[in-house]
Amino acid sequence: MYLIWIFVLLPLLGALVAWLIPDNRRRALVLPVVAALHLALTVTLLVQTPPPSPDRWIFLDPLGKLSLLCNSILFFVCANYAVGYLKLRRKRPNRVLCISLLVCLSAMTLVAIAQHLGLLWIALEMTTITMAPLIYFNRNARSIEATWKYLLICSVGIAIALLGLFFLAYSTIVAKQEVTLLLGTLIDTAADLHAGWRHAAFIFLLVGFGSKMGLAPLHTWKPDAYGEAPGLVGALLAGGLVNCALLALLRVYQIAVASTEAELFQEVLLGMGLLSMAFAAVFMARQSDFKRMLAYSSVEHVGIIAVALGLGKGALFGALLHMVNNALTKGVLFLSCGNIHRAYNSKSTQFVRGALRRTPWSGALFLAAFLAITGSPPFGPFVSEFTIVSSAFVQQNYWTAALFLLFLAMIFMGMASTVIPVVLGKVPDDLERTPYRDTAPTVWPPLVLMALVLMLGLWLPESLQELLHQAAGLLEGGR
Amino acid sequence: MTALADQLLVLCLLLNFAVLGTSRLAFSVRAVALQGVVLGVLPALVHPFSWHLVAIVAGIILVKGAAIPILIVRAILKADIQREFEPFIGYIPSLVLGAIFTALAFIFASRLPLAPEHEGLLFVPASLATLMCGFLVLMGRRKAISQVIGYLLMENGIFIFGLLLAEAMPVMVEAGALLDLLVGVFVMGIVINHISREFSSLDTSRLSTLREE
Amino acid sequence: MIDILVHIVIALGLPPLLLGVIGKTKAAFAGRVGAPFLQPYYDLARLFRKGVVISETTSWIFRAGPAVTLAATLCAGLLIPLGRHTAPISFDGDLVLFAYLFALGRFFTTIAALDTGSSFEGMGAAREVSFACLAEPTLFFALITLTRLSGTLSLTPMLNHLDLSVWLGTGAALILMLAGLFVVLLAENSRIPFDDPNTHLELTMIHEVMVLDHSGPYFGCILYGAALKLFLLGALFVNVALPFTTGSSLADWLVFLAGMLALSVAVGVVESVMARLRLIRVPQLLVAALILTAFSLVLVVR
Amino acid sequence: MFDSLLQDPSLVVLGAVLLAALSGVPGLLLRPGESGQKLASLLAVAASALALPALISLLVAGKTSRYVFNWGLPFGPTELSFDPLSLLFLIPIFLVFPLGSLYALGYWPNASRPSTGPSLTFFYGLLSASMALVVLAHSGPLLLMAWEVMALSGFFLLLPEHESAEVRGAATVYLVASHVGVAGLFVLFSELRMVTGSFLFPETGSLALAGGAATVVFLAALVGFGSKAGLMPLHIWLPAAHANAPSHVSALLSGVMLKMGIYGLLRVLSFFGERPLWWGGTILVLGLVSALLGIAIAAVQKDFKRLLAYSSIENLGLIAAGIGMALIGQETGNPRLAYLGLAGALFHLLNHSLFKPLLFFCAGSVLHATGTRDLDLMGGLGKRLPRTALLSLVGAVAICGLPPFNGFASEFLLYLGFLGEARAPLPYLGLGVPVLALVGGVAAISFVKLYGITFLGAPRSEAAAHGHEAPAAMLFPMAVLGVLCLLGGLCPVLFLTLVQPVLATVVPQAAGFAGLPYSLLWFAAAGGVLLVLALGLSWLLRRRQQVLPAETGPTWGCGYLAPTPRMEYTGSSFGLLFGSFSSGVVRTRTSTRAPRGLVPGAARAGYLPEETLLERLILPALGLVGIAFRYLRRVQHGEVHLYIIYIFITLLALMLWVR
Repeated sequence: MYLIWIFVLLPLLGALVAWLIPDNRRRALVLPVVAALHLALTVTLLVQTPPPSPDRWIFLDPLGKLSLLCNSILFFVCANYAVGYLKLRRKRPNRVLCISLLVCLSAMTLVAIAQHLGLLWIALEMTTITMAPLIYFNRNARSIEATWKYLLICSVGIAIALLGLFFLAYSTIVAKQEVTLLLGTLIDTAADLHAGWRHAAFIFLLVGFGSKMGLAPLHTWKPDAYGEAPGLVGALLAGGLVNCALLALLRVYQIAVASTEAELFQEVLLGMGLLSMAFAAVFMARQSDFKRMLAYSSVEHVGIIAVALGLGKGALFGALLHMVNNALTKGVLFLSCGNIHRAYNSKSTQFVRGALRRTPWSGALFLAAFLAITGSPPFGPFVSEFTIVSSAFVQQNYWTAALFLLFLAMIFMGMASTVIPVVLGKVPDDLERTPYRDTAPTVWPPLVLMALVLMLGLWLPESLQELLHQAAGLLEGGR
Repeated sequence: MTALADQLLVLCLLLNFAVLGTSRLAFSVRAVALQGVVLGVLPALVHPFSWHLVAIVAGIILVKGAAIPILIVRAILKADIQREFEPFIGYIPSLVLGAIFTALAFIFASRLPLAPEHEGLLFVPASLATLMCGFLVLMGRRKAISQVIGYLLMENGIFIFGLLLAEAMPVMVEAGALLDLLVGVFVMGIVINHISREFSSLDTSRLSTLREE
Repeated sequence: MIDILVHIVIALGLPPLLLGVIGKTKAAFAGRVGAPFLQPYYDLARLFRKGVVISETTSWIFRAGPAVTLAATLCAGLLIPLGRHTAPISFDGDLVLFAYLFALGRFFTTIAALDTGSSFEGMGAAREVSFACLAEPTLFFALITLTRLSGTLSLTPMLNHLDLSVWLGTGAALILMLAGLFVVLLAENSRIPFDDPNTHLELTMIHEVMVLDHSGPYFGCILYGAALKLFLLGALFVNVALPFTTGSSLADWLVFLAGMLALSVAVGVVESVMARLRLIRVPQLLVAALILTAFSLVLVVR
Repeated sequence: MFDSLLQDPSLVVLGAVLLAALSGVPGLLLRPGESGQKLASLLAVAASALALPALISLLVAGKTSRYVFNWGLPFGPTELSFDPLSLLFLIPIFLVFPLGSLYALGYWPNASRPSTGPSLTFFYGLLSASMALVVLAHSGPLLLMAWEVMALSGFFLLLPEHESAEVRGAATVYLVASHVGVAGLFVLFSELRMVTGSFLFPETGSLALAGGAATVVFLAALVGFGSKAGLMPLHIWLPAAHANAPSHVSALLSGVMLKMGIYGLLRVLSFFGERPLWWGGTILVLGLVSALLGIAIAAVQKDFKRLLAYSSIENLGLIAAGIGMALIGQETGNPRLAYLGLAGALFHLLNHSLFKPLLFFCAGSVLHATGTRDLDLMGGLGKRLPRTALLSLVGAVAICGLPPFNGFASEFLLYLGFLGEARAPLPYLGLGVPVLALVGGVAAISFVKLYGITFLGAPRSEAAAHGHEAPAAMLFPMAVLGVLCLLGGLCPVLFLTLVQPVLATVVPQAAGFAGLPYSLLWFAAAGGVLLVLALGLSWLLRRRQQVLPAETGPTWGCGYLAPTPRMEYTGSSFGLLFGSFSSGVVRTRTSTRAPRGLVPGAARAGYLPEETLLERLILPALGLVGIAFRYLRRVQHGEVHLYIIYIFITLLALMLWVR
């Protein structure tokens, strides 16, 4: 049990240390150390899961395990990348960055292990707040604007979610039950909560967490934040934060499935998911800023997951698998495109050409990750996307399948027309000279992730499949 | 007692309109502060006495009534802007919309049953109305400060609802509301300072360089 | 066995005579005495004794062209029945081979022309292949019609199957088809109205212009090959046009020869009464022929 | 262990596949240089030396073996199966792949191209291996993965010269097209899974579906596999891709990869017990249209490799037509038709995988010699590259379907099928014959032009004038293919015995059909006579020329005394006449600058055939969509208070939806 608390406190401790260390270079080293410890702890906790805390507020259930695993791996990679990255940005003071990263890690951990919706909500709020200074890392007009929009929209969203929680709690009061926000209890009593309040609660929670997750049309902050934040922050936003918000949504989903109105909730999810994919398709066409393009790709994949959740049954496995794949692949995309951004000092396709020549490794990684994220074998996302499509067919939900495939095709065209010019071709001659070269510290982290993505496409370890099935079981209303 | 509570809630609603109707930022800040004080008093009326209650009342009055308004007023002075010029939604329209939203809130509320002990109280409609007025300000005003004010209104609305749960699940509610407020507004305050440094104005319509063209 | 020998002898010996007859007919129309019937044989003999001039632009293709063309035409000669007799080689689908051997010959004639690098010969080659790709479907339409009528896929039974009864049955169709075949015959052998074998205005020509640079024996081969081609397609035409079988083998041979001579007279008449078409009219005439044969098929199928 | 492995040929084949996949890896690890590439070619040759005998023995024996195994993916068990259909399609792979990698030694040597060489070699091996896996895979997901790996390695093989915008464009179109095609396969396999309940392929002839599902399966397969096979109108990606890839890659793409589409189609068709008649009709019509349009567009091309690419569309069209014919035969209970159709199609498929690589290799060595693909800049190469010229002549004659080469033998079967139907109660299939004839005629135009303009006459440019013959490493593979082409023409029986065992899997009736309706000896006879006569005659002529006074001089200029190569007939002008006939279907853009003014500058007339479907229809349509999207994108306008309105509206809308 105490292990879990160490687990949450460790990053905070790291943050404290980072605050104390005066020197930029050494401070950066705190990140990988903490990350490594955290990863190790994660693995141990996965192997032997501690029992739920006596008050049942804290428990690491399969869903939590999944998101924890992704986040821990992603953070580990990003932390190692950060060392090399911060070396490039020596002039910038990185105290705030390191501290927020670590606090965010602890918050993410808390999200994963919280079984009490209130606690979950607080942790989520923490992640939101700690990300703000990270987005503002570059300290210019554009980044402040991005931060402002991120902060305002996400705070509004999170506030709405809070109200949703209150509704949920109140519905228990109205249903003459002892008030609680404990997940387990809610799932048990979900069926006999008061319908009207429960409805309202689900909608508010969906909108609240949805805006944090970036479901269209609540995604408006994403392109700005992802576009202006440094690559590694983008990776954590698209991988880590999305997963946290998604986990929160999944908790609601569990309750909804246990209650009588699973269909309606799934309908809504399906609709918003398809809408998100449509938005992504529209905005990715001829996107001239490849970081913003990645933001929309993130919207798309959140949409895919939502669609899968909406389909339910067999698709749930795909949804969870896609959560993992998306997180890892997005990591590769953001880190490699961060490198390219450094190398060209621009993220517009007008100036960035021939990355394969200028930065061979990052260029290749970017290309490979693009192919992966668009669901081409032999990479992981293919497995999850194909699972989702085929289960849509099994449910004979042809319209969904057709739209799904249509949007995927459109998105592929859009992304290809942006990525291929960036990666291929001649390096422009009037390129401003930047010191950046592909070196081990900035290349191996995404490389490792890419290897993972490839592995997931060729071979899903038994244990992982087991975990996914358990988690899917939870979503199907199992306990 | 409950009658008094209801009257205070009505006062909250009026304050919403005050915020909606004014162009002077300083005034709307004061209105929100006053609303915060009122909210601070409310729990004392609806719940039986307890030290925990005292703590809440004190904390809320302090934060909502004093700390945050001061923070914002500072920002206003630093950026020296008194008024919200050409808002996205004019003052008269926003008053009208406010009225409509309030009415909607009452309709919604009538659809939703209350727990017996809260029968006949205005908490739900008041909170929904305040929430929506907050939204209205967020949607209708361009200046960062006005938007913070709108956010505060929303918070107040949520808090009003929270009061219904205050005794059922004590810690949770205040923790949520206060943390939200503190963090949200505090960080926003910081950001606002940065904005005013970057743009030498708090007009968020200037903050629209990031877009698709 | 004896028939096969006769077949080979006639196929090898007769073709130049046809040219002679055509020439004589034209002369008669022009009111001249004209060259003797055997003139083409003299020409060939002379050509095989003449020396050669070979352009230094050319490669072995230039010299291989005439040989391969002639070889292909000779092979085709073994496939088509003459008169009411069986061809030396006859199997299901030999009609496809028959057509494709001509295509092979054309292929080599044209590349031999291109080998000289002369713009005129290139032009001729382009025209040859372009018009041929319109003429071939016509031929095949005719062949389908015949297949339909005879129910076999081999030239010999197919052509020998036709007799008066068939004619009485499907006369209209056969007449349409004959018209089409005649056009193909003229086009494939580059006679007037498609081409003029004995003008020397290079720009106006198709076949002749391709062989401008060949001389001596090579030109001889080409000339002989052309005559042979005329003979073979003529044989196809005559076999359809004369559906008689007298019973006695000898009589059949005579009928056939008479038919061939008549055909060459007809060609001569056409050449004397008609003028060469303008080049842009040529495809139109070919398409017309195509439509005729297509109609004949429709009539038969109906 | 090892000897047991040797006893099971199918394991040997698997080993060969593995070998092929890994053939490029040493090249990546070793420092750039010849060694890696040499090793790769060695491995490639070894692989096919292992595979081909095993394949053929299995095929002739008609044995089938399957390996079901669990893999680490959540799609249930998967299966590899060696049945005749798979084995037949493995033959071209293991034939062209080693030849191609030998060819690469001379054409794309690592030494002179260190940056691209190793990766090219690697993906070359990967492509071949993945194609083999496509053919062997017997479950949806496995086939999909192999398929996409194949498509992607094809994409990477297009990239070596990605500095040129043309190559980039080609690669992009290729990638998008193949991805969209894969969407079709998603549908196909998901639907099959829904029907059968498992991702494993159903047994041959076991599937009997209601109309709707069957139609979905068929159309999905047609889109998914047809787009890879380049059937019109799904061919748009093909010409540019095959023209811009390095030639040995084009050889593999065009000679083998296109066939994967046909394989997929046949595989899916083989699932069904009986199929609606309209399936066969659709495939037949699609095939004939592709053949006709493909070759018609080829005839007006001026780019050596583009011409070849379009002729691939033609040949694949012929193959599809044969398949359609076979299906019709099967459904109308006409074994003869079924036999001729399928046997002809598969035979032609084998042939095309011989002469098309041959021609692409020739294109490669021409490119190698002159550095251009533009026919109008070539000419007279026959003197500089005599061997290449001879081999291209073989290829050209074969691909025109002229005797005595293999192209004729296979087209002959198709002709026979169509002609035979002329006797049937409903003879409209007979109309296929004139179409085939027309196709043959146009093919003759295209390849007379290709060969004549390239290798004959006088050089039209400096580059052509100083061309040089290709090294032996490039000539040897071409020679092998050329000999095989002749072999196929003289004794088709060899090829037909390979095809025979496959027939039963797709159209059982055909298998029942006893033998051919004619003796294949005639081919040997006719071909032999033809060859003997031709050689004899040319020998005679040569003798005559020796005894007679022979002299050389300039080409007769028809009275014009100073002809120059610039006055030669060019490829463009050669195709122009036909272009004027077919202007209805084949669009060409001509640009002329007439001389004007007192002192006129240089006049010029340019001429560019265009890919009508792509340039006139699809790209404009995409452009319109893009414009529409630009308006939609206005919603992301950067005004934060409006973003909040979105949230509010969503909230209200959902609340109302709930009510």
